[in-house]
Amino acid sequence: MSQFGPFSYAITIFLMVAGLYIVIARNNLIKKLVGLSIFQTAVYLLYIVPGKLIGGTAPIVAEGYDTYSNPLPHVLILTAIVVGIATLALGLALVVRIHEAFGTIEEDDILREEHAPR
Amino acid sequence: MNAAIEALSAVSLLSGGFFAVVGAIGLLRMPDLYTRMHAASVAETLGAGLLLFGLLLQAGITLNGAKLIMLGLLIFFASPTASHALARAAFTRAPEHAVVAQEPPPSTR
Amino acid sequence: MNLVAHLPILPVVVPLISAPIAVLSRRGSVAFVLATTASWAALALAVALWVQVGAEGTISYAIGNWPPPWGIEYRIDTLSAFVLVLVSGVAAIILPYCRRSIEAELPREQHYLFYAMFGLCLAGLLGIVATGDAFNIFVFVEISALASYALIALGRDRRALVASYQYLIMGTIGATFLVIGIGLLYLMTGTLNLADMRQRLADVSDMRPVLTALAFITAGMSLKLALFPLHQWLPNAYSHAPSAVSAFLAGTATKVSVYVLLRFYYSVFGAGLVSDLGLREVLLVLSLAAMFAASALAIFQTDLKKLLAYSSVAQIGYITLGLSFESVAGLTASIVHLFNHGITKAGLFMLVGGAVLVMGGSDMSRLAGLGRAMPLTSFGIVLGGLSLIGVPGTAGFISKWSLIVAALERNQWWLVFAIALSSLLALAYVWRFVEAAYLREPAQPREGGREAPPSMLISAWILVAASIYFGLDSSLTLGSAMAGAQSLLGAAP
Amino acid sequence: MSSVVSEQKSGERQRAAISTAAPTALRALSVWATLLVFWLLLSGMYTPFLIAAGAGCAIAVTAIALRMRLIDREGHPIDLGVRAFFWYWPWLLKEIVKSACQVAGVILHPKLPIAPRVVRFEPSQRSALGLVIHANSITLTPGTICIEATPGEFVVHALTAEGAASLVAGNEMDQRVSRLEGGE
Amino acid sequence: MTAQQLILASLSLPAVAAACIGLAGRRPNLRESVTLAASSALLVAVLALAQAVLAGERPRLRLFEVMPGLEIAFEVEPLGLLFALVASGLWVVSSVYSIGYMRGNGEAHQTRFYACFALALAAAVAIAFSANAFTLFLFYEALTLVTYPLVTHHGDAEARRGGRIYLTVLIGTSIVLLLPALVFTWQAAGTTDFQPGGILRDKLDPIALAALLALYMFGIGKAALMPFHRWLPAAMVAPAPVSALLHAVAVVKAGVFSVVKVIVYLFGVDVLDNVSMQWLVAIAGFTIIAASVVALGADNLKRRLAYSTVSQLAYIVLAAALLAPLSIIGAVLHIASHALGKITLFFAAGSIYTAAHKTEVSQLDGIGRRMPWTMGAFAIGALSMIGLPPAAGFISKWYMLSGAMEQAHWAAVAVIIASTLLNAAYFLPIVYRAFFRPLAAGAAHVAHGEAPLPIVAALLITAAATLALFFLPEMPLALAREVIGAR
Amino acid sequence: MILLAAAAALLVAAALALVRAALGPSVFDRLQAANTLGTCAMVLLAVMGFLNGRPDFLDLALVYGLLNVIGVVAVLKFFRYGGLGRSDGPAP
Amino acid sequence: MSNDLILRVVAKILIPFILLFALYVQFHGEYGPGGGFQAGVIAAAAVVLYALIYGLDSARKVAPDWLVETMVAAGVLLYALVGVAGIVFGGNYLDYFVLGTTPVDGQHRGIFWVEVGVGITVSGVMLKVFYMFADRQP
Amino acid sequence: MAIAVLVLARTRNLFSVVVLAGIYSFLMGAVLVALDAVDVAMTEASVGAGVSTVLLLSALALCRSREARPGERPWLPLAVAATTGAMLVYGTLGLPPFSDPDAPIHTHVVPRYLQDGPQEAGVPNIVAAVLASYRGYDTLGETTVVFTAGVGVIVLLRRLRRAKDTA
Ligand code: NA
Ligand code: NA
Repeated sequence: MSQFGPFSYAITIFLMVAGLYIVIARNNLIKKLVGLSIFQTAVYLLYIVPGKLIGGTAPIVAEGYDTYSNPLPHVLILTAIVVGIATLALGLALVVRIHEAFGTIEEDDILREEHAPR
Repeated sequence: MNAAIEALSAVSLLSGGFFAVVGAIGLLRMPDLYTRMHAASVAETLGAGLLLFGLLLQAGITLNGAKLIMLGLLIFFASPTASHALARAAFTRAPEHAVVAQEPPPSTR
Repeated sequence: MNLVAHLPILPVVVPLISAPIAVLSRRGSVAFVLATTASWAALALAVALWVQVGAEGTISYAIGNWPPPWGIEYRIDTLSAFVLVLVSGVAAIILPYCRRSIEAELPREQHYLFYAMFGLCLAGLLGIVATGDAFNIFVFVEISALASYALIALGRDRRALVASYQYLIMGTIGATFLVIGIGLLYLMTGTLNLADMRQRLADVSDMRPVLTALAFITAGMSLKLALFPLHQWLPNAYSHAPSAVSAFLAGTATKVSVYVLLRFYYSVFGAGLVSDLGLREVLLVLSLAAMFAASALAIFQTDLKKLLAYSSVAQIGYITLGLSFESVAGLTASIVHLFNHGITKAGLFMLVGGAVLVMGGSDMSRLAGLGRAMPLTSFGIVLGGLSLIGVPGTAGFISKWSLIVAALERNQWWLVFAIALSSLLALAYVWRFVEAAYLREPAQPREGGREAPPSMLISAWILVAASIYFGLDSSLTLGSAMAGAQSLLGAAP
Repeated sequence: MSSVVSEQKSGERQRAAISTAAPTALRALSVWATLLVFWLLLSGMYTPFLIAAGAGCAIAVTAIALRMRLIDREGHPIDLGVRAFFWYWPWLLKEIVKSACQVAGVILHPKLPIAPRVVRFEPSQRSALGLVIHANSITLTPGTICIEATPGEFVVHALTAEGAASLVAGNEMDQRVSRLEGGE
Repeated sequence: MTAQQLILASLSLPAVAAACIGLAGRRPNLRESVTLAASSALLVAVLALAQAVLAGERPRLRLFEVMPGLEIAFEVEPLGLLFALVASGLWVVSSVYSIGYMRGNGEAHQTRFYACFALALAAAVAIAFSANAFTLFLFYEALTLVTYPLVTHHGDAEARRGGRIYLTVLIGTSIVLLLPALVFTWQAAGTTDFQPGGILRDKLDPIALAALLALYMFGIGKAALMPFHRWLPAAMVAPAPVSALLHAVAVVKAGVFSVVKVIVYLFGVDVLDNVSMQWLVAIAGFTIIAASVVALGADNLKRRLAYSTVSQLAYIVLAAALLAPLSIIGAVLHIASHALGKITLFFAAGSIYTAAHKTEVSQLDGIGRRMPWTMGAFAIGALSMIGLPPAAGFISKWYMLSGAMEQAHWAAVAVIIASTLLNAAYFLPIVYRAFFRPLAAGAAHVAHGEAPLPIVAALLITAAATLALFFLPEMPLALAREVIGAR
Repeated sequence: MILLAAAAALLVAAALALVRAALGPSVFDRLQAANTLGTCAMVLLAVMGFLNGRPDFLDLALVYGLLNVIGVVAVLKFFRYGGLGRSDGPAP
Repeated sequence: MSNDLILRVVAKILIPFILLFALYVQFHGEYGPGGGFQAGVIAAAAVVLYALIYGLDSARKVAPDWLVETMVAAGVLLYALVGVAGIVFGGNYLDYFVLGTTPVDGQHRGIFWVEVGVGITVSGVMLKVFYMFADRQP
Repeated sequence: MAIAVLVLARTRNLFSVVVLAGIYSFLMGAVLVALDAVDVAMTEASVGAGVSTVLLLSALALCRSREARPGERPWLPLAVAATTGAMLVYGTLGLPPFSDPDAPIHTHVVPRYLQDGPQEAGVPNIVAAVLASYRGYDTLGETTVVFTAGVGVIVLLRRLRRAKDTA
């Protein structure tokens, strides 16, 4: 189990890097948003993995358990998830409007279109 | 807990696991969408069903048992509905059922 | 129910509550009154808070009555009170301006939503400043950010949508970096309370995560405060947003991000750590790059709003430059410029908004002859521009003076000249407007003398006048900035 | 096509209206009771507040369901009664197990002996509910998937020849569902 | 009226006048009456202050404290008073002249012109009365900004270009050099107050002092020390009254005034004794000679006058840099005498332009016969520039030369003598052409006489004043002596 | 132990489904894989509840199941009608 | 998709249970996983399912726009006002201790109403956002 | 999960991307349960597999559903992402060992929540107690975020009586 820490961090970092890469490198506005979401979700693991205690259980106090995993990261990440979905919703709304205004959701095309007369 | 129930539960869980894996293998092995769906339904019905049954035996007649039953009912309602909807969508798309909304390989372009 | 005891929380909660009520009212006029009242109330409360902090020192407020490391604490010191006054003040002045400006730019059905968003953005920015809790900063950063994305997208030009999207992506990456940094700090200290964090950082076993946190927070906030070269979102966002939004964001949003950086640097990490990582040098280089490159870019803009936006990037360079000195004098310069530039730039964007309203655009060619067509507006823009250059008698001069003092204190003469030279670039871009407004004839003659509506003009001029006033009497601004800098660096006042 | 369908649908609705045995009020009461039981099973905490809340929530949801016009023979088939439960479902379970084993065998067979085909036949059910039960039963049984389910025709995909062969008008499943539908 | 009220009145009169001019814009007669009234009132106010100062008072007025140790405050002392007298006195004359010139040439934007002129005077008086370097800097920049619209008066491409150079050099030097110098001073001394004997005693080592002095000398771009002199010729695009303002009334005078003020009241003459001033002398000397040479080659009359100004300003810097009491008296006097002489010359140039539409020296053959008053005044101004009696320039130059000799600074002596010859070489031919050459062939059939009366009247007044200052130098001399503390 | 084995089997099944999702080739294949995965995850959650000794977390499994249905329906609706808002018949 | 018999019937049966389940999650957040946010999402999902099957217009008849928009604002307002109640009853902002007869009682009340606020806003927003998207023509 | 992301990054059919994102969410949910974060798992499932799928599909329906081509200059993004990764690697190397009960997060602040939470706040689900009470203000902020996004979407997508979009 001692290897679980580094392993999970490796996954976290991989997800973060991949998400960030998708955001920056991809041209499609929706794809970028998906990448952004992945980038954000990677943070969940960063917070929650260290909160886990082996032998612990979910932090809902009940008889018969005395070791609980750390609830605070859970609370924080709940908020982060909500923020993530809120951002996604707003971002998608923007994408829809951009599509209506420019007829495309490819960044290159939009940048080209921006400078062209309407 | 009764040893017999315990044993039955174990058998049920193990065979449930077995069917789940088999279904998933089928999902991989089968040649086209519809046949894959057949395979998947093995995992979703018998696999999931047996697993839940095994758990139910462990839970006994408790609220958790009730919830397990709800879970089972949900699967029995939802799974075929989803499969049907999927099949129908694929079928309307391309009635010649081997060719269904093929993606072009990513190497084009 | 003693309201004085709740002064720390009220400036944030009042605009926050105004937003849902505005949505419920579904009436633009009601929402306007609500938002305006809320922002004035927030300003009054912030000023009261400022006075209180001045008299009693740092105030701590335990939200939910849970003692600090367990509950969320609002912690107001001189610096935060000062920034609260800036943000709420700019909002309070812009809101009366919004009425006519928004009427002209947005369809009626959207008005109440606009005011709700405005209230939210304000509440978010104020919340960031007031809080003493790391994660709470992130939450309020997101409130203000989401509201500003939507506000920017309301711009009439379709490019506003793209600008907003770009801002959304960059802003979210920035906020996520921030949250990564906060997470690492939390993992190493076990607390989210900033003050508690600082104490517990002293006996952290391994500094690597802490340094990484510092790097992530710096990178994240640099994105949000548009530090060169992470500024790409800003020019488009500011130039395509509705005028009132440009003005509000230009006056407050990046400033609050700087505040967050200051807070983390000096209230959590401490000056020593920041310089250990070589962040000083990085900040110095990037600030100089901003001061010169962004100013140079500003000179070549043909659109006045964009010009002002690039100028903002450059001016942010001055703020971060002061930060990089890591001295009381440097921080004082940063803080005072944060304030001075905030009011000046907000006033400028407001005036330009008025010009856009009358002339139909902010392109230099459209603004030709503005001096005659809208004398008050264009004279206001000139005065604001002088403040950007740092001409004595304007607020900008005070900033530049403080910055030069800080540079001299470190015996960095070359920096003194760099600061002065970059002011010349500011001169160049401001003068592009002056020449267009006063020395060029309009392409087609128009019926002259029509100014922007009085509500807009007066609001804008209040800020212009303020940026002159604070250039002549800096005791209030400079005094607060210095007190803030001293408290950040832990120096005896 | 769609107009035909909607005509069929409206006709079928008339039939459903005629055959509605229980009045809506009774059905709603039954829905409420079911929901309350559902709540109590989920909750497991029997404080007065939570029980009251459960009752209140059940009322609210029933009201919403009424507003959504979900409470009818299709949505809440109390008409099928207890008999169906003991008469039809065990048989279906047995069928599922049987065919699941068959399909599992096919999957694991090295040669993958499949003979997929599409079969069309006419179901004998008249009500929507009956058709749905029939169609879902077909889909539930591994080896067959109901693709189209309209009152006049079922289109079913079968994995093997044997599976296909069993799908003819009037097969056992068809008969059993019809009997269930008729409330016998 | 108390002295403080007088200061406030002197500062606000031109500013209020500017506002009234703006309001009266549609009624030219009223507008110009306001100008004349305000300028006369200002002169009276400054003269009233002069009485107090000559009686030994040093009236002070504090307005704001901008930062700790940094306030906007005014104090009237002899040097400032002299500058204020020159500026306010010449405002009256140039207002008269402007009325003739602007109307005679049918210039546009006259309201803006009069308003900015008044504002420039406000700034000039504020500079003159500054109690500290910060206040001086503040109004120094203000002066640049309010004169910008005057320089670009015509609004065409050439004017815009000239305006850009004007701004870039003046604001550029002031921000890049003067501002750091100011901050440095403030940091070293904790104040920027002008005090007799300076404020930097024992505050800085000689090298830092020298560096600081260099920042000031080059930072005060209005003093047009080479290489920061380009703005002055570039500003020649402006109409003649503006040139008069720049060269005589306010702008360059503000520059050299600041130079003297900084040397005498910020550094202190005896503090600078320990600092090598040779480089400054050298640069000033070079500027004198080089500008004269350029002037010699310039055919455009205004350009020649502009380079003459560059050279004359360098005299003042040179004299101040010599640090000899006599040369400093000379420098102070030269502020006044150059102002009177140069304004006469520019009035004459404008007069020629208005009446004959001539701009080049080579076109002036025989013009003295048609415009005897103008060219007569021109001759007096030229004498003053060269430094010959009976013009005011003689006195100031004499003091400078005496100072240089007292210091045994023979190079400076040589420069002054050489430049006198150069001055003569580029001014006397003009006078010669005007009176002793036959009328140019092309111009013969264009009948023109003297310029309009206000123009002629104004330039006669200044010419007379140039002579008067030679014969009655007591009051300025008394003020100049007080500057170096010798009563 | 038995529970662990069951969980392991479910994990294997989920992994295989994931491979199918990765391979595609059609959208429907991915969907089917997603559906299977959803079911596996749901049952896995139930098993994990028992494994941890806290079977009260079955609620979680129920949520998964319900949302899985809605997700699939949404996808299909999208596929059939090219939008989620269209209606093809009168209200019930 | 109301043409599709199977989906229609299954949805009819499922939707009331989903709604009740949402309420269950809302009310039992203090004792098990879940709470206002999850409840709001699930409740909105039920309506979304309804809209998917029966069309957006039908869903709009059940949950009209004005109602949804009111929910969007009402929830957050409720939350913020619970905070104000803390001040009114003599405590700090969001101070639940003063809301009941005993501190724990007050905490219960505070948490409950706050979660209700979250649930209302979340379900309102989710639904509204769905409406906004689904209502638009490509 | 990593596989899902990799495939997702490569897939150009946006529809498939949505499906894969849903799968990713399910997996994430399962991992979260394994880490005892049941509340988070429930949220992630409802958000990731439910809401965001529906939202993404809605948006896709309104836009073209295919990504045209990947970006042309992959090196800069790769460098940025790699730098971020490297920084994180460096940072996480110094974190306390996995499941170390003496780590700061387990010894500071949290013990009070776990020990006194049920009595102080009267709620056995500590996550709920912290969420709604101890850090209730964060949750107010979170609700406000949702509200803000909602109002933002309304403002962006509401169809106006006057055809503004044609401008
Ligand atoms: Na089947
Ligand atoms: Na909960």
